[in-house]
Amino acid sequence: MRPKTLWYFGRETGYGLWRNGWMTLASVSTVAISLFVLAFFIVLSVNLNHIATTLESEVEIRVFIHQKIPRQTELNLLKQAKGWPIVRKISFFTKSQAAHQLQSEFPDQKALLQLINQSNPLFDGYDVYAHHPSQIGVIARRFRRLPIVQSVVYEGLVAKRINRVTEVVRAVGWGIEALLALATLSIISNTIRLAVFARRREIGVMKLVGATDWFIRWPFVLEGTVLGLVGAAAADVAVNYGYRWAIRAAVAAMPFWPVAPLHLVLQHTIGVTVIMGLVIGGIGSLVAVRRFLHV
Amino acid sequence: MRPKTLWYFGRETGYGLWRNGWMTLASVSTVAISLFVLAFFIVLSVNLNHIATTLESEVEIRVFIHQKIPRQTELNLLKQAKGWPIVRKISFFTKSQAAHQLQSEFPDQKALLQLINQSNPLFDGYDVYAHHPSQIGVIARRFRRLPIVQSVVYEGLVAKRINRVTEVVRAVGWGIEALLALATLSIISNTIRLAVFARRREIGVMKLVGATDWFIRWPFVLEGTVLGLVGAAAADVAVNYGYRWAIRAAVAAMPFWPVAPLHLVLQHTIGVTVIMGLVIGGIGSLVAVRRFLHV
Amino acid sequence: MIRLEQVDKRYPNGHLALSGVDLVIRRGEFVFIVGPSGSGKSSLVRLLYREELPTAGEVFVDQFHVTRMRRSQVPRLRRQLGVVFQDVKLLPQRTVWHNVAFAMEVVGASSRDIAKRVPQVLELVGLGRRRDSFPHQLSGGEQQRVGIARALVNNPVYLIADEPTGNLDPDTAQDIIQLFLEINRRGATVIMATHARDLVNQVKRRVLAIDHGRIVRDELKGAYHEA
Amino acid sequence: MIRLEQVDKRYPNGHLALSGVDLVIRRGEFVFIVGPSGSGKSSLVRLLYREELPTAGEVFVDQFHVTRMRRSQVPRLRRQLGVVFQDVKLLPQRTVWHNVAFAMEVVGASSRDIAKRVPQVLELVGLGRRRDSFPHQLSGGEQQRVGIARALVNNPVYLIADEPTGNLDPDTAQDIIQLFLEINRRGATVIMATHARDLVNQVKRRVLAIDHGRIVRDELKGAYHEA
Ligand SMILES: Nc1ncnc2c1ncn2[C@@H]1O[C@H](COP(=O)(O)OP(=O)(O)OP(=O)(O)O)[C@@H](O)[C@H]1O
Ligand SMILES: Nc1ncnc2c1ncn2[C@@H]1O[C@H](COP(=O)(O)OP(=O)(O)OP(=O)(O)O)[C@@H](O)[C@H]1O
Ligand SMILES: [Mg+2]
Ligand SMILES: [Mg+2]
Repeated sequence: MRPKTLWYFGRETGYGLWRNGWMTLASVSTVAISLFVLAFFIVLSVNLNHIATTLESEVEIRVFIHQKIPRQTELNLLKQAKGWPIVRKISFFTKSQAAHQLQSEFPDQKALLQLINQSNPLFDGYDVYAHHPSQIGVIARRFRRLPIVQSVVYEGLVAKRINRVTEVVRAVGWGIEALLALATLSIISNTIRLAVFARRREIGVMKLVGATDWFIRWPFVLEGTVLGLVGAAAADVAVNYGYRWAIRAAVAAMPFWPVAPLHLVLQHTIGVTVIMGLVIGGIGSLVAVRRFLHV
Repeated sequence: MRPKTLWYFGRETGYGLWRNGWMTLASVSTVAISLFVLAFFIVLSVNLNHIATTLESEVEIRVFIHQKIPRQTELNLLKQAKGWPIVRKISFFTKSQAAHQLQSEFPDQKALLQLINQSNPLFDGYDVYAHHPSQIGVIARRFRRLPIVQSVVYEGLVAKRINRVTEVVRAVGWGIEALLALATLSIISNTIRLAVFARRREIGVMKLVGATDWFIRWPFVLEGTVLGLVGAAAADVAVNYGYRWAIRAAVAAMPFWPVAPLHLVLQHTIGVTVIMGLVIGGIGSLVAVRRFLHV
Repeated sequence: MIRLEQVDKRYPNGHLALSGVDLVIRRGEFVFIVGPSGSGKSSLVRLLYREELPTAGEVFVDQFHVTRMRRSQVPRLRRQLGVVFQDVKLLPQRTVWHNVAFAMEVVGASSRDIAKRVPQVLELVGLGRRRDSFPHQLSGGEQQRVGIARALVNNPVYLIADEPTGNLDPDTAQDIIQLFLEINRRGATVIMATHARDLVNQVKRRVLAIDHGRIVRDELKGAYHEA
Repeated sequence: MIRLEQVDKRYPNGHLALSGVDLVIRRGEFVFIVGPSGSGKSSLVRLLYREELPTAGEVFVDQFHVTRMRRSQVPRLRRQLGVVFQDVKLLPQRTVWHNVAFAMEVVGASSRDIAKRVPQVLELVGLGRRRDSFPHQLSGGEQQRVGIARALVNNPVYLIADEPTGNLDPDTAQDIIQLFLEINRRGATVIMATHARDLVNQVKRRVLAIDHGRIVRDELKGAYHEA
């Protein structure tokens, strides 16, 4: 394409957007709104993912050590196990700490507490956290093989359930995003179609004056692209400020709640909105214009 | 309005929709899609509410009975408490059942188990479920006042957290719905504006021929209303079938997951979509036509 | 009676289309408005049915004080007038029949009257057979005649025609002017902006010549060009 | 050279607009097409720039086999032609200047050429001062002249004008016809569908009369009506 033609297309695009000001506004805001809704749910699903990951990481194994093993041996194993790649976190507890935990869990079982205080029947041990629930079995087997380990306990059912829930949450998240992407897609392309429809006569006149299809198409496609891009930018700005606010609000209201960090969220939303805006804006216009080019 | 005029408006409306077939399709589908997305999230939020309610109902109080109280007295209290309106559910457990539970919770604490088996230091008691977390305190106080009750335990922290989470979930659900309603609103009204825009010249001609504003407006408003209604109906049909499918899938994949029943969901979605479709379709057209009436 | 008093029309872009126009047209008159292209004929005519308001001066049409009337009254004014627009202005998505019938529906005519009257006027302009065509399926002249039919259908007190024969061959134009003369004989006032020199010279009625927005000639039995 | 062979045109609604049209127009000719309203003049002309395809027969314009050419070639055909449409067909959202310039941009003319040529043609049609107006800010005749300027701007080999003087006063119409004669003298072929009897009778060129879709008269130095 010669620079002159390029310049022409650029000027035509700006011109079209400007002269159709009111329609441009309606289209851009529709695009921006649909992309914002889409982005909003990407944010939600990133957060759900984040929660799922956090939940999964809570899955722990409890390893108990034979009684009468020297503290040093126990701490050696702790040090060693910290180096295992499948272990995400490991922490040591003494049998008196275990007794305390039991006490706090059954504060009113006085007889039980008395017994524990007299001669603690509990064990020293470790709380081990895996990176992923599927690794729990491996970790458990590895500990069981060690001679100083008395027993390994893990809540198989809860782990499985959490695993299941996070899977479903992820799947639902994807499903929602796909649905919304589709909805956004058709809303944007409908909007652009309506906008092009309002200018169908113009297209006809251009053709009759001798313009090639591409000569007519390009400014429309560029217009659609700019429209999509501006809409995407507006949506992203809204998400950026909205999410900052949401983080602050969430931290204040529920300090224990895991919130996905801003950069992670923006990374996803900007990618999706810009691509959708650009591609649908462009392709939508292309398709819409085609209808009216057969003159 | 005379029947003749009414008939005229009805005919004009059908005529407008038919002659603008392509544009009608684009508008209806945009309306349907946005309403479907809105409905989809109403469904989600109804479900979140449902889960929240279910979670709340899991909040329980554990009541322990003094040792050596006759079983008959214990069962009498059980029967009595079942009649209290704030008690949602109450179930009796014996100290051996409690011991079993402890055993299954600490399966490898052999010394502990030995102790329990020798002379069970635990108590008989009740698991009491409240209708709402706020009633837990009342129930606890009521039990504590009884002479046969040794102690009342409830996990205040967990209850509070769950309460907090469900509150937030509800608030977020509302927030999302408000956001989506707004988005849907502006998308639909933009769409109708674009559709009316494409026919602005027609409006001008009608005025010049002597039509009053209302004579022109009515068919447009009716058109917008029909458009909104058809869009809403399409969205509701989609929600109906989609949700039936979702229920089946959810039950198969996660039997433990509480799913809101269909009628509850439809009750919400149909109300919102139909009102939005009707009102926005009508008002949107009204506003859009106004722009072009000043001829 | 139509009365314009010291009317100026300056368009928003600054173009002065009419200046100092004083004019009286009595009931039952037949007036040609002539003048070169861009002289202000359409601008003048547009003031009568209040598509435009003058920037100065007053316009009266019968009991209507056009320059002061409320917006809600405008339809009542327009229903007194039958207007043939220079750019025709048909409703693109309605048939010929419906385009003409629309003007009757607007005034609340009964279906029976509509069904009787519309075919009559379509026959008058020679389009009896085209009632189910859409405007884009008609030739330029046919479209123009639909516009004329629409203007006539309500038997208006004033017929305002802006270049109604521009796309008509001389014979058809002759038919149309005879039609206008006939309804003028029956009492309607006819105001016709036109370039059709032959027609103007032939019928010898009042001629109002405009140039650069000013009335430069007003003869009761005039010709297209100055005598 | 333009050649039509046994051309029929039946519109999708069944209306037969042209039937059995055989016609040759040689380079450099000046041809009037006359006939009553709805006789098929515009339909004939539309075949030349391929807005419509005939339902039977063949159409040739120079090297282009219009009835058989690929869609992608159509712009090349249209650039050989300058067309004045009966319904003008200006781009509503562009100024007069831009409307005319657009026809040059389409053929890839340089900005310098455009800046030089556009004012020239606007001057020719008497609109030198209106270059920044939008179509809706022009009178009917002014719009028509913008359409004429656009048709002329690329110095077309064929000038096809469908009722180009319908909204022009006799004097301006006279100017336009002189302009057409001038560009015809310089070698362009001019085809003009018209109802302007005076102009046709005055310039005495080839006259092609159509009635009910058939060519009923073809005289080399003809008049509007049969002699
Ligand atoms: N798209 C169409 N569909 C159906 N019929 C059409 C269409 N276009 C034109 N016609 C019909 O074909 C006939 C010839 O039309 P055409 O436009 O060629 O007439 P014309 O000679 O140019 O008339 P005028 O002088 O009024 O412009 C007319 O009767 C018209 O109604
Ligand atoms: N909306 C407008 N904005 C600015 N200028 C206008 C507008 N409408 C008309 N004009 C200008 O006002 C002048 C008179 O226009 P008008 O349409 O009244 O002319 P006319 O006598 O009807 O011409 P014609 O015979 O060509 O139809 C013209 O120069 C025209 O360019
Ligand atoms: Mg005019
Ligand atoms: Mg024609």
